Amino acid sequence: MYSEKVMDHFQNPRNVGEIENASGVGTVGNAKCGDIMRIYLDIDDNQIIQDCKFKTFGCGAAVATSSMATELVKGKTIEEALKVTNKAVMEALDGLPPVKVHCSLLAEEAIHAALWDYAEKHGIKIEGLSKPKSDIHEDEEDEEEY
Amino acid sequence: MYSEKVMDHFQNPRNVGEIENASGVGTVGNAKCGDIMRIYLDIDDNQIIQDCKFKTFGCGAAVATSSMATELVKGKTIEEALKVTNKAVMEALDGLPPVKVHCSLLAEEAIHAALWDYAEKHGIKIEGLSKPKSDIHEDEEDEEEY
Amino acid sequence: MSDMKTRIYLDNAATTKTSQEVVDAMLPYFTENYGNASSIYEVGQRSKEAITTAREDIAKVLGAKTEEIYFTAGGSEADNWALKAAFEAYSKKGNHIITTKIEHHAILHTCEYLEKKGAEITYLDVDENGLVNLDELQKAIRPETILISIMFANNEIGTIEPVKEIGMIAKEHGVLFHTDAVQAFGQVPIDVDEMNIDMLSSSAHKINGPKGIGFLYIRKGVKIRSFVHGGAQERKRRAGTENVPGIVGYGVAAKRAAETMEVRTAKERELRDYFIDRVLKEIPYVKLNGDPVKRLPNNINLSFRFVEGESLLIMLDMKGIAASSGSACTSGSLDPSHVLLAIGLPHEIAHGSLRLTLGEDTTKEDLDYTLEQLKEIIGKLRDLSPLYED
Amino acid sequence: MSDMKTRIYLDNAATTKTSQEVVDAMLPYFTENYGNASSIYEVGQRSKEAITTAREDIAKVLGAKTEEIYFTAGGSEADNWALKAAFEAYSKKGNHIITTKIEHHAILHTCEYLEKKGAEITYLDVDENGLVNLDELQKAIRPETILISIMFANNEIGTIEPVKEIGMIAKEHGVLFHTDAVQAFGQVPIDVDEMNIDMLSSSAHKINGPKGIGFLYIRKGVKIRSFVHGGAQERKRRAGTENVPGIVGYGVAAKRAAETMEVRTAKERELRDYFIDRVLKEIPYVKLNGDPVKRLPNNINLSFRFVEGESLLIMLDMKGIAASSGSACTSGSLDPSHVLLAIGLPHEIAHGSLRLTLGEDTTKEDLDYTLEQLKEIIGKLRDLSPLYED
Ligand SMILES: Cc1ncc(COP(=O)(O)O)c(C=O)c1O
Ligand SMILES: Cc1ncc(COP(=O)(O)O)c(C=O)c1O
Ligand code: FES
Ligand code: FES
Repeated sequence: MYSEKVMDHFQNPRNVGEIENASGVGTVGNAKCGDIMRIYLDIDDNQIIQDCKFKTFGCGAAVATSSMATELVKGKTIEEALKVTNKAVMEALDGLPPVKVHCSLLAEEAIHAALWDYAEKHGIKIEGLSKPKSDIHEDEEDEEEY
Repeated sequence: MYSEKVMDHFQNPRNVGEIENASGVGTVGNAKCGDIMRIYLDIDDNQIIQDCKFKTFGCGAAVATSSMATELVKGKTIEEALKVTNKAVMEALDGLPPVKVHCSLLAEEAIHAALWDYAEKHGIKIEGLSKPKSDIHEDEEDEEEY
Repeated sequence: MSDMKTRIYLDNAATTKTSQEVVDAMLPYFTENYGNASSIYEVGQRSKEAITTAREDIAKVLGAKTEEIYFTAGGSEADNWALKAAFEAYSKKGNHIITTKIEHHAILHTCEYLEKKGAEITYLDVDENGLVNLDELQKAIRPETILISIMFANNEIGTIEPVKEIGMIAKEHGVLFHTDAVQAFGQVPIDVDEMNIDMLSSSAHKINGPKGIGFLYIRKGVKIRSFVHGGAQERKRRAGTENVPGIVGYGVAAKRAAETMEVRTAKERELRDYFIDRVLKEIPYVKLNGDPVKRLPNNINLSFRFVEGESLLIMLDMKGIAASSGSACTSGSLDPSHVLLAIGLPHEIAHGSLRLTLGEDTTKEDLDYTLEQLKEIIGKLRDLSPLYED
Repeated sequence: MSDMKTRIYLDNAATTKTSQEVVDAMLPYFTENYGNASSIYEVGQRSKEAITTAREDIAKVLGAKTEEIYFTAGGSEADNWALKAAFEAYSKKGNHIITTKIEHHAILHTCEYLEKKGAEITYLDVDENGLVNLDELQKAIRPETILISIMFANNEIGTIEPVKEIGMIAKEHGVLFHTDAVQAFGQVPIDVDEMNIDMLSSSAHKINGPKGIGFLYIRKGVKIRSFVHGGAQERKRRAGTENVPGIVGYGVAAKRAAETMEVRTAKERELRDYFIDRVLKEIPYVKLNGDPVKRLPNNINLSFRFVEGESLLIMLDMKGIAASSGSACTSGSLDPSHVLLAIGLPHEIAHGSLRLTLGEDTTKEDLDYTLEQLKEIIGKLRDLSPLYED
């Protein structure tokens, strides 16, 4: 069902935990399945993500995408971090089963939420970032795609 | 499916053949399955059935009931022969599967037809014998007897 | 019936022996890899993979996509599903279905059921060889026609219908085409794309696979729904815990049938024609039913005048030969075969029909023995028959 | 999922290992006695006799008559048949069906389908242990009620419904009573007469029988018709060449389950309660779902707060333990278990549920190992969880 990469990140998730006094914290819930992800960012004065941690209540894919997403944004600028889409995370994990694609959206949205929190706290505006929803409502997949 | 007695009479049918110048001949068809039975009777002046032969185009049960019926009427008086019902034939054969009960009616009717033929030829009336139908039309079994 | 064991099995159209190879492939899925294929854990995933492999193997035989194969409990369920679900799904378009008079009861009785629900059914005639007339088919199509269901090959007389031409007509008129290929799958080459088949029914036990498993091929885009509602199995279209051993067995049987098809059917055709030739020469008052050429490789169907089918079968059985008959008495029903009547046989001749269907193990010796027995039995039964005067 | 083979199988409610005894009984019907049971010849009659024996063995377990057992492809087909055919057959009487919110999808999705066809369905609530309220049932009955369908025992939480009382109510009101006994057959004593059951669904693979075979018990006199139309099998009520090995296997499995029931379930009950006690004592924030007493002998269903089900299952799998979850992610659907919601669990707690279902081979050692692993895994997942603060 899951790729080896996913299983690796699920079994040995990178960057689990919290950052005290984080520059930005984002929590997102997935209305579809009830799962929840929280991402902590430590961003320095050059707007570079020095550290990133997460906590996730969710399925195997949710844990693995959280782990991979934190890996991908660490060391990046904010601008670069915005490009870490769910697609990028999935690719880095060698794909996800179709029914699990929505899980990867959690990671993308959680990063956006953490960045938004950072921007608000610091009174800045991040180009291309809009107020994140606290809940992911994807369109229902077409259950009749036969 | 069939009892041993049925199989015995099917494999070694008694009294197969024709009787030349028979006292009475009866042929009956079964409208339900298209099978046909012909019975020849040799009846002496005391109205005793001296000989009886048959020819049958029909299923295993039809052949076996023909054979058994001829055995049962041989040596009997006409009056006694009239009591050889399909039930009596079936009992003598240790029963028939439900779907095959109609086959045994052929034998009963063929005997009646032969007796009728005898009566007509000899200008007599046999008590309790009515003109036989040339076709057996039983009521459809109730297919929903569950 | 008799105490003698069946030694020569010539009823392969009814069902076949499950081949040892198939059984061997199934066995691990009973006691080792018994997991539920919908489960996430390892032993369940092994079941899932086995199902995927079988689906792929079957799809290949048809030139279909893997996800177009939906497993069912057999040919009857597949036929029921195709017709009932198409009738529901396309009710806005119309209520008219075209089929033939020689379909299997799984189609005909389903059609009768649908008639009670408001369907209009055209039952096409066939010619004396059992072939549908393409012109008549064409003329039968109306604006409200939603489905053409015509069998690939007939189970009694072996006639192979002009499926490719039917598919073309269906496509031209934008009508769905379903074919009951229970007798044809694995016996003759089938390509669902080339033949424009939208749905196709099949059953494993006809090709040395296990009983109780079949499939319905449903072309992508055909919008029929579930017949059995419930769990999310078979892409949510057919509920029920997957019969993993059955599916695995079907996969192996299909692959095997495809691989051996050319050699096997060439041999069968030769044996078939050898037997038919000899019977027609050596036994009087006999007729071959079905098309002599457009015919399943393993099908022999003969009518013997003055002889009744059940008696014939019992006598063959007593000689260790398993065969079947279009006759009334065998099927639990007493009606004569609707197929033999449809090709124009009179009632009493339809009544004396014999179907011999060869299998992969059938030998020339089997057929020689059968012919000798048959001659003797036919003689004996004719002597018994009031219809026969020699 | 993992490379580690499943060593401890605790998902016997999903499916069971086919017992070796069952497989051994089936084997001859693949390659020796492979005849079609509708045939007249010897090898076919052997199949027929084997089917009769299995039917008798199964009928005995239920206190039913032999001819009241109709084989199907499994529990889902039996459920579909009972509901759809009753809706058709009793349409003159009415269109109202009463069921519960905790039925299997084979019932619930069939009900949704029937709603589209004009049925009115009452879905009864259950209490926090999963039990229906008999007063509510009584009140729900209307003149146009044709069927009550309430499961014998729930597949997720193991709750056993008051079937005898339900049967009495149904009888008093002259309403048909169907029960989905897929989880109960062979696990708890059932007597269709004593319990006034008119129809009952079951599936072999839940009691160490093969997959792909089930039955619908239909009381004599209940006038429902075919679901699968076609040949004259199963007294003309269920078409399709009989799955002889499957039926034989089911017969043996049923007989075996009945014979071992007392001893087996006593052992299971003891193990079940031992495990539940220890979990409740040794792991914090955990809740037992389902009735503590009116419960299937082999069912354990627990909710762990702050933990998500799929992750839990994968981690157990990595330790060689096969289990299941009422959680979204396992079933292909993402909705949380309708059963857990119906007993009042909040969404995020329903999400962290674990079902362990014991089998005849389960040992105390298996459960001790499982408990140790579970403790560790729960700890690990709670550390990962943003909902958990220790
Ligand atoms: C209560 C219940 N009903 C119906 C079914 C369906 O049975 P099957 O999967 O054999 O069709 C199951 C099991 O899957 C079940 O647990
Ligand atoms: C042409 C045809 N269609 C349908 C069926 C039904 O298949 P099954 O008995 O496997 O359900 C059969 C065989 O019985 C058949 O020969
Ligand atoms: S199913 Fe909820 S995040 Fe994957
Ligand atoms: S079926 Fe015709 S006489 Fe028996």
